[in-house]
Amino acid sequence: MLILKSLFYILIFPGALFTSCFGLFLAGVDRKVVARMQHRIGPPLRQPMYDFFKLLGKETIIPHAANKLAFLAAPVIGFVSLALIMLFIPVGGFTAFSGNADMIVILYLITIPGVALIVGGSSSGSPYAGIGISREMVTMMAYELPFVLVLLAVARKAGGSELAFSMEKVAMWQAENGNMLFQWSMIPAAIAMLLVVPAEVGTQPFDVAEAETEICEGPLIEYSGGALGMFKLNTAMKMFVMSGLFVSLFLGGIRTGSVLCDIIIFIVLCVVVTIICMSTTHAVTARLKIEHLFKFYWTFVAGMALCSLILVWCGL
Amino acid sequence: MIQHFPVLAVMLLFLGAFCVEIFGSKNEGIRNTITMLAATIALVLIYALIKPVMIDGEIISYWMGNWAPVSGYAIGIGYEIDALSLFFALLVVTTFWLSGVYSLSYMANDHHLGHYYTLYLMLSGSVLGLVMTGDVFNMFVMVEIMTFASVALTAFRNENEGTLEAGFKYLVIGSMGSSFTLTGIALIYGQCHTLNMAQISAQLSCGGLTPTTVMALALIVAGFGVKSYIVPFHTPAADAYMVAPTSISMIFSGMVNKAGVYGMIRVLYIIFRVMDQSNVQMLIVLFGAVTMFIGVTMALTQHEFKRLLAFHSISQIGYVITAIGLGSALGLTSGLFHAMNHTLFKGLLFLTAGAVLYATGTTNLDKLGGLSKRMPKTTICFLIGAFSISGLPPFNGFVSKWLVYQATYTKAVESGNFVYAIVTVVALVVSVMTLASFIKVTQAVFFGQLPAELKKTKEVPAAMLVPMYIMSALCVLCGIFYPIVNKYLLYPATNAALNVTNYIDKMMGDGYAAGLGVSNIEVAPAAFSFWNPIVWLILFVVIFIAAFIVITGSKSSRGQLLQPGVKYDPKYATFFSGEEELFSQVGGSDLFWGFKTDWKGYYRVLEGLHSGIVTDYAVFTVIATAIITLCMFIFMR
Amino acid sequence: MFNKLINDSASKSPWLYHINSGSCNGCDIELVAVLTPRYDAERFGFKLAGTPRHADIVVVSGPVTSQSRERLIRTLAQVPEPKCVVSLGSCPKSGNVFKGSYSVEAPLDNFVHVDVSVAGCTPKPEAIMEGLYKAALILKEKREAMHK
Amino acid sequence: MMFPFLKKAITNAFTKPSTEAFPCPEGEGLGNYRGRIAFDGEKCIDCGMCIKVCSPAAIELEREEVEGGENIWRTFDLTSCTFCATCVDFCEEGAIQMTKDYHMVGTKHEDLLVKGVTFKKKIIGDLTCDIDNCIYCGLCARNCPQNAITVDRTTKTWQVDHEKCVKCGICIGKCPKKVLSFAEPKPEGVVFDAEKCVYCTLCAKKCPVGAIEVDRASKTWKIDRETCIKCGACIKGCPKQALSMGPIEE
Amino acid sequence: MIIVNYIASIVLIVLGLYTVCTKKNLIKVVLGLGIVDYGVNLLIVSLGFNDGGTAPIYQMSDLLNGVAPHFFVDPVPQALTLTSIVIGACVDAMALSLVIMIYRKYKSINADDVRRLHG
Repeated sequence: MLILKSLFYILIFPGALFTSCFGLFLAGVDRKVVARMQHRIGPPLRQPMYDFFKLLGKETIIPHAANKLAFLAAPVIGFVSLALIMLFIPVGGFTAFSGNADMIVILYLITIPGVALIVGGSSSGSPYAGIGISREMVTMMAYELPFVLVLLAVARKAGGSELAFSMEKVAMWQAENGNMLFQWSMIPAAIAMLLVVPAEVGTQPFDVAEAETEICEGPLIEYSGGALGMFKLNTAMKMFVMSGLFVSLFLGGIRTGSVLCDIIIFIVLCVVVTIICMSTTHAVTARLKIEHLFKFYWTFVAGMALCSLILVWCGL
Repeated sequence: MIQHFPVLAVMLLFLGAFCVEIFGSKNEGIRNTITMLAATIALVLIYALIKPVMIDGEIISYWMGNWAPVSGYAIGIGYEIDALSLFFALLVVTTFWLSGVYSLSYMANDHHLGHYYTLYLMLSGSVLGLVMTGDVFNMFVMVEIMTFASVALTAFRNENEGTLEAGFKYLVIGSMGSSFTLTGIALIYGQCHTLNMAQISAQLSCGGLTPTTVMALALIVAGFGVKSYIVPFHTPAADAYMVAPTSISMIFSGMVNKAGVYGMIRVLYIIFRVMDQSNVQMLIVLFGAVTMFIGVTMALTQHEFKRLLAFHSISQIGYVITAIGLGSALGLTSGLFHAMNHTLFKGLLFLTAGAVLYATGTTNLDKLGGLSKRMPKTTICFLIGAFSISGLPPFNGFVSKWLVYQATYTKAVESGNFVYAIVTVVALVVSVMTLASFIKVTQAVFFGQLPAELKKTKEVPAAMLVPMYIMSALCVLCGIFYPIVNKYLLYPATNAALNVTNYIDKMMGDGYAAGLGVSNIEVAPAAFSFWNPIVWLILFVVIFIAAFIVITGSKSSRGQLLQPGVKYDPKYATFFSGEEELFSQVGGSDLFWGFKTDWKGYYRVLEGLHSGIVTDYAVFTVIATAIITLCMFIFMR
Repeated sequence: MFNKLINDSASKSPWLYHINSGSCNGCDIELVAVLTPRYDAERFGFKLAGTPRHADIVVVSGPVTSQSRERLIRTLAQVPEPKCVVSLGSCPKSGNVFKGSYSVEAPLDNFVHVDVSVAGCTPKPEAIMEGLYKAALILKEKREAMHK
Repeated sequence: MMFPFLKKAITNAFTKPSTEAFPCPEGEGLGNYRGRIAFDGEKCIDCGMCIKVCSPAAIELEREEVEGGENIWRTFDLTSCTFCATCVDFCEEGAIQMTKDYHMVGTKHEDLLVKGVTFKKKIIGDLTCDIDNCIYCGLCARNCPQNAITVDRTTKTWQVDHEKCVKCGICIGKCPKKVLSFAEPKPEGVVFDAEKCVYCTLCAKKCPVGAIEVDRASKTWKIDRETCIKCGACIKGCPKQALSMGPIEE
Repeated sequence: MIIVNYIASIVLIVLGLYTVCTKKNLIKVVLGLGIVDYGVNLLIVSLGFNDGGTAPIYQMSDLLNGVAPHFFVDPVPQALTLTSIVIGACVDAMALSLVIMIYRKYKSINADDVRRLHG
């Protein structure tokens, strides 16, 4: 029974199927909104889905310099880990697994898609991919510090005098005390988190790793067909996961009583977060340089998050 | 019967060392047989202790020559194996046994192997003796034998670049540390007039700390700090791990610095019992945090595979020291678990480094590349090790690191001390940097393009692969079946470290501790409600099914790697903007450019400090010892 | 059902890879203009890809200079099936004013089958759009032919 | 401000997009856009100027013998054309035009060719009779639709009224002795009137084949009859009407 | 009286450490290590010293009968010292042999030259 339940969680809701469907939907929304902000009509909302299916239908070329196993397994591992993260994030009021330390699990699981991208890119044997993975890794190092600080601040705020790495506790605290975002001491952390989300997903100003014009899509350079489709799906799912994480960390206090309504509200909030932190930044900024990105995250964003952590630590 | 096992194991190893020197210096077969026989018997003997010690909770005591305590005074040399000792003993035997198996083929092309195996067995015996002895002076003797054998083994391939130098630095810093330890032991002896740990512990806990004992504590902590290579003492470790034969590097990181960690735990938790003092906790935690940070940042800029691993050893020991410095049950559990995991994954990584060295003849990250096509098995083992050390779920490193974060942050929340929160942040960031430097190795050694001179590389022999497989399997299993590990290894060991009464009573007779007013601390086993291995197993199955479907189901077409000189089908060639395929490997030193430019100033200072001059390192050692002493005196007032 | 979904998607998300084989840059600029808000090719799913491995449609501009010929052929080989080649402007089809030059190897048809050619020097973005749209439909045909 | 386009982006998001519909409704380029070539073969006088000035050699000529002359096919290869419109400028007759139609997309090469045909009548000289072999049977006169031939057997005269003759060639077919034929046409060409000429050299410039040579200094005007294709470009171009088409006096 | 021993041992240890830290000659560094050892040994021996005590040599029967002198020096530190001296000698020998080999390889025993492994 446990196995069946776990399989349901992993495969359908809130795991693979749910996450990928809404991930693709969010990616579509993102593309549409960016297009509208650039005064274009933009692709239909289903466009990411078309992209994904088209890529499934294409030939997968494995270059002879690549390591076949790592090359093909990397996107799948990224996919599975993303499906798994969703089990730890409260979707509305629903959490598949609730434990006492799942924030750290999320933090680590969320690095796996990045690592999968890096290993996949690295295994393809292309020097462009080499530069790409280097940048991807620096990006990861850059956003990890503010991300950690934000998580700790939230944990401290929600936990009070006791430790609360649990997402469920964060959700419960918010259900009692209102959204985390409306605590003024948490606002810097929320801003920091809003800036962490696009870097994690790898959208426009922070997509140094996959800069298609400079380094030919970096780690993805040798990917084609189904494997590439999986990576594109991963990006879309990351969008959903990261915006979902933001929503459950900072906007988790909205409860209607019905699980279905909560889930719908959750998704709507995800869309809003996506539009604010990904589409808008994408539409109005140009790609950063990698050293600027690192400096930006370790000074400005980390400073914001640290500010919040200190405020929370002072009991505000 | 069972109480003879520990001392037999140690004796056998030393006996084996002499026998190898006497009988085996000429004949390879005899030499290998003696070595493996001694190692295997020691392994079996120590594993046989799991049942009584770990599961039944017994403590085994053994008095050399049956010199049992007389009227409350322990005169003889005692061996005492509680769960903590056995925990480390298990690490030690596993490591040296695997290293022995690995050595058989790895060292096969070297000369003077008789000496090698003698030193190897002496090193193993000394570390095993160190973790099982109940006598502080015996501990010192074992430390000295360990240092001695380590130095000799470091300089074993003395025709190679840098080995002598590394050995010399190791010797100077190591014997400085030993001297500190000895001074500390002498001071304790002056206070307590006994060398038995149980008795010292009992006497110190009832008498409180005097300036002499504080001095002794500081010196012994510094001494074991040198052995576990926490930061200002870490400099010889990087050199020694790098140049020693890889089987020995594995022993160094798996056993020798664990011996230092063991010494720290033994001294801080059992002998002096000072871990309830928040200032001491802070001191140790800060040392740990600095260690992990400096270790990992230094590792990020290394160009040598093994030197990089050496700096990671330092960094990971930083985690362990941080965790045990917290003084909480959770902290100790996480520290022990991380020590164990470090033994597993760092041993594994050193073995893969050795395999690379064996197959290609170099470990320079800028000269290697693309080995995954030639050495796929090694690559998989390396990836498992790299993911474990970077703490990716579901490997073991993740669980122990997670415990470390939880322990530090719980400590921060409970004590309200912001420093611990910063330490948590540092630990998390260090974890990412660890990942980064292993990505660097992955790219520079195993992936990317194969240089022309490495085209003929072959996979290493099976005798070298088997230890790697065993360690990889352990890495995965310890991560997935964490509850079992916790129940049978970590919880007893933590319990043993925190509850001293049993330890004292077993050694000195029942009621001895109670008579002196030593009390126990209740330990709750660290548990995670959601950590359900079945879920992870399902996940694994799902991953494999999905990967299988993708790999077999997609219309993938594979380019064949033809013989050199034959033109490739351009369809399967690497995309070089249309150019003909060239050799272009993004090597280790070319990675992480943005990071390095932003940290230029930091690295300039740090590389200046790692000057390679032995007297500089001696100065660090002395200064750090002075700082520890000073802090101890200020805190213990 | 799955196969039908893939077939339907084949024409709806054509990704472009642009090769300049010695073009004067006029066509290149116009191709980029296709992606601007005014023409917005993205509404049909067109996207510029950074590597031939991602591409469905390869857009070739320029008169195939002898320097670029080998590179062009190699790059075209690296595009996964099904793929479509679009020649942009007059140069690749004939050499245009460079015709007969010692360093020009046009027409492109000698090396690869050109599915759609867009004439003009340079073609108007609308014309490029039209050509790409035709190419996308051809992609779908090719995909269906592959899975017969 | 750090993000100067933020306001613009938000405004854009709520206004109508500036994207044009596809396919474009009218399908025409703006202003002076030079699109697909339109060729009117009727107007063409086959002067060849377009071919001469076409830098990418995009115009091909194909001649096809038909009854009463030849069809001259001009093929404008749009995939080769560089749309410089020089041919348009040089076409005196305005037979070549550039439209604003930009729909120049094809999957086959034929889709991108513009073809046009010019019919060029054969120039025939006057009807002549080989008097020596003529038997004056009168069949030709009887069959002439225009009654242009008069044959008198008695006086052995055979005459043709060139005014009336339409050079239909029926008589040639009827002749039992096959003595009738069309004579070689009289050499006709550009006639030069030295009195009017000011030696401006415009005619030489206009000549598509470069047959005219004018020397201003020595006031000479020469034409190479061999190369002249009698297109009349020089005549049209002459500002003083010093040139005309007419029989050439050798 | 005994305080002199302690001071002397501390002075020796500090002197030894000073030598290790400041002298660039590797042989001097080894000598410094030796001096630290001697200081520690002196400390250990002094710890077991009882002013006016006799040598701890007696038989079991003497001890049981109360015939043995009740005031003798502690024998354990002497055993420790012996062990420590032996170990110290070994370490010194090892260190010196390494210095010799370093000299052969590097043609120098200046610490500033022996720094091929750094950074």
